[in-house]
Amino acid sequence: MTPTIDLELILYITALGLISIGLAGVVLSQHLFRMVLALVIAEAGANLMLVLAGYRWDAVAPILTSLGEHPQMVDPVPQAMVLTAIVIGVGIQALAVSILIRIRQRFGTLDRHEVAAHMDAEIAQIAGTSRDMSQESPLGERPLPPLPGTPAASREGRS
Amino acid sequence: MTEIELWIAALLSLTVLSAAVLVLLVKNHIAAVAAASVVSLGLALLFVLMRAPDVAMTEAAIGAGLSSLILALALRRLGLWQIDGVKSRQNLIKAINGVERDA
Amino acid sequence: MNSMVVLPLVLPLFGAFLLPIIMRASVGVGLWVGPAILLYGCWILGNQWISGTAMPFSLAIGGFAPPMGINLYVDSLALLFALAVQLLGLIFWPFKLDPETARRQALMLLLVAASTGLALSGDLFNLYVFYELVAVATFGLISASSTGSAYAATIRYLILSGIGSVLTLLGIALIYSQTGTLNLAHLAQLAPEQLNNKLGLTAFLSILIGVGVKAELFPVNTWVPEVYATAASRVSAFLAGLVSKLALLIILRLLVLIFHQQEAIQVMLFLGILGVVSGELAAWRAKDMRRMLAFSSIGQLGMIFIALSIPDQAGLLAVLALSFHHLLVKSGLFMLADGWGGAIENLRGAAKRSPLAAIVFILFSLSLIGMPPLPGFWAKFTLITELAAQTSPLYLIGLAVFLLATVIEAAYLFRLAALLYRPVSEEKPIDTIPKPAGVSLVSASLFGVGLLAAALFITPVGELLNHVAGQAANAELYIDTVLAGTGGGR
Amino acid sequence: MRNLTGLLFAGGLGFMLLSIASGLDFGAPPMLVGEAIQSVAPQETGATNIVTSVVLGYRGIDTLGELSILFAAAAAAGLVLGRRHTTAGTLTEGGFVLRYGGAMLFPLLMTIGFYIIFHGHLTPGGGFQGGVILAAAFFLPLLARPGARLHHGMLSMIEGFAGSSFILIGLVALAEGEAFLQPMLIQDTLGQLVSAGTLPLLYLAVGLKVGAELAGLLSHLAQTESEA
Repeated sequence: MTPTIDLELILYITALGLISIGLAGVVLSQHLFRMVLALVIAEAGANLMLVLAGYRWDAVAPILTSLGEHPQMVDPVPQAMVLTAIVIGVGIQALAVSILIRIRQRFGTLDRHEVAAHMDAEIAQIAGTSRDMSQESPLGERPLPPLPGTPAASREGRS
Repeated sequence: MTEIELWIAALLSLTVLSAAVLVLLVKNHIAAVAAASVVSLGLALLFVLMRAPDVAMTEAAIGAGLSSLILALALRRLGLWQIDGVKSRQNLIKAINGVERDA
Repeated sequence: MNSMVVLPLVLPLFGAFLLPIIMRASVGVGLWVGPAILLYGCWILGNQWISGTAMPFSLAIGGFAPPMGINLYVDSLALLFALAVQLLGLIFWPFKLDPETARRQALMLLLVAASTGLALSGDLFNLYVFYELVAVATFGLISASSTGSAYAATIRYLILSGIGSVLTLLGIALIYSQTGTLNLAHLAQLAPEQLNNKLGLTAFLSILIGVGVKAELFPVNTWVPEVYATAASRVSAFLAGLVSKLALLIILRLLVLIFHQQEAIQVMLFLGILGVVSGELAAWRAKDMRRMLAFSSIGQLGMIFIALSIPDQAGLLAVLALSFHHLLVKSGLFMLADGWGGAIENLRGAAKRSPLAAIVFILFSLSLIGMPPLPGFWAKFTLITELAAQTSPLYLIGLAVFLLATVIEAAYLFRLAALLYRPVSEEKPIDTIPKPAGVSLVSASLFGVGLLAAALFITPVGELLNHVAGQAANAELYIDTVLAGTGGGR
Repeated sequence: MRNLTGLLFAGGLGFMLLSIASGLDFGAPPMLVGEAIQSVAPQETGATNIVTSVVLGYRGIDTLGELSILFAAAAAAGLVLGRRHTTAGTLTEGGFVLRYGGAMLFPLLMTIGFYIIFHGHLTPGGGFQGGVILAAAFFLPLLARPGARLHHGMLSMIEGFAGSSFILIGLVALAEGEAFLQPMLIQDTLGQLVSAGTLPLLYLAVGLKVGAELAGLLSHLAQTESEA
């Protein structure tokens, strides 16, 4: 029982903790921006998990320092994969926030239920089906009237 | 792996986990973004301890740097860039509006 | 030339990177880049199919022998799917000319490349990368319709597939920490000893949920109706027709090669049954055509999941038959929905405005329900006989649900079909009745012709699919081909 | 209904994580592929940084896929955010320190970025990390002078040519009768700057593409019409 076994345990707990905090955050958040943040956290946890998959406590970093010598090294493959995963994550995150910006402009809110209601109403309107809920305000290109808490001046229509 | 590294790792893990909880709990969006970048930074340091210097560099540059920059820029565009004072003034406005509507 | 198979995967990427530059220089040239690349891809893959070189072969990328490097595994199934990707890419090519054409076409090329990669790749993490590329490209294409609801649908899809990708990564990390490899063939070799436990089951389930986001698996399919209702029809058609099948292909490979646990299969069967029930019931209640098709697609994929829970050759045959049938029919129906997308009531008398579209719709409906001469009957019959042969009670529930679903399908499809031929009320001018656009109608008819051709040549098609299924079900063949066969191409 | 599925999901997740935690065995992982790669990577690719040889050699197509994802994300974000930009006047110009500091930092950041890219096969770092620094170098002037416009045409040129040259390098190997993306021109000078054949070229392509894409993305985000 070396102390390093405890280290792995700590790291596993951190990784699984980040994943569960992140996923719970995604499921439970009411605000879309917060959901994106939670996703970032969960992804970071998954990355840590992946690095852990190749971690050995008695090894050195996978970089040759002197020629001809082969010390025990940490597994390089998961590290390469995590590099890939991190970059993928940031790409998706950038796309997500750009979409959020547009949603905010169109619907004037980022609350998940309100956005879902606006979305349903707009789909129903485009399709021409009868709507279940009565959305008083005109939808589509024009933004909805401001909800409490969002300053009215903060929204301009589509320019 | 020495004893001291173990303690550092434990401390970092604790920081990372509590920052992650903060991301979800804290009201202010700027603080949430800051907490998210703390998570990334802590992870980058953990990656150094785990003998993954490449990953650590990437996580620090992309996770802590670039990603926070993107989120911060997005906060501005989303109109969520509110320092506490401003926010409370808006809460006041909201409250007044609410009162007017009730009346 | 076996090594040419990498080109249909790489050239679309190449084209996508250069397309914005070419478009800036000359729009006339740029418009032809994408179709030319896709045609060339069809030609290469078609040649490969016809020349009939020893079919399952593995192609080491970078010349590194498979367990170390990444390999492409090309068997009849993979080739069939890769060919379908290129063809559908051509059929659904976004020709529309506006300032964003370059971006849209580049995204389409990326989608095609990634889908080809999903069909061919033989490495777990590489599959994940292509899966994410498919996801990002589709996000772009969906939100290209630039309505508020399209953005909202995209963000819902994005968040769900973000959850999916976290779970997939988690599964990959678990598998890697247990076996130390990611190559599917190598994993298949090691799996009986190292993944046949609870951890392996967890890894499979998390990958199943992760990949299930695109395969419209039951709990993670809440994005489907909104996305299909808001995206452009050809995007919906590509997603419902092809991308969902490619996600299924990943699960199929995992089941055949690596995970043989009974629990894994039962969970999948259970989720499939739930998917069928929820999808078909929702489709029955849907009030507009796009959402009806979306829910019906969830139901159909649930049926394929039920079939997938019998992972031997006969089960795979049912999977393939249902998949390719659904590919033809749903793509065609979504193309029809291009003009008929609105509320169902508005379609009263639409047969008068566009008789061809109505006939094509009825053809698709009949096949979807499983009318005897059409391929749909054969596909469903294969599954029913397979399910009836199983002994476990859950399979019998599956069978019952399957039959019930067919009845519901018939109900909502015929309701719509009858509406198409209902006489129009006098005061309503005939011009106001919606009508599919010319191009969409042509491509829908194309799928209809394909369906009829399959009905005419049902025996050779059946034999072909049986052969393909036999190859796909053979795990030893896969292992031998990848790990011994080519020796890495060095 | 949706809350119910959410709860179901959370429950399933908790169960899964519990079963992971109970099933994990702590110890040395079986590095089948990792060890095999470690023993031959320096000879096969000529890189002392084994992570680099995995990223560009053994798993080169992953990296290509990743570049494509970044490209797709940038293109999609461009599609979403459109071409509309704020006019120069709406944002305040940065202060003295920001403006002149930015100007002074630019060459410094460029040098560091390229240094990291070119030493990716020897030391930690490489195309991604260097690319981010290049993006920062280009983005900094934008922070200092919000009115300044990044040259998008130029960026997309760099982006396109860098990405396609990554593929071209791979295709050259294919044309030579080798496999796609096979490392070539490996010198027998392990540990030197010029040792890893085409690997540094690939990393240069990666770095330029990542840098151009991220700079484009950032400027798109910074310059779409402001909300507040």
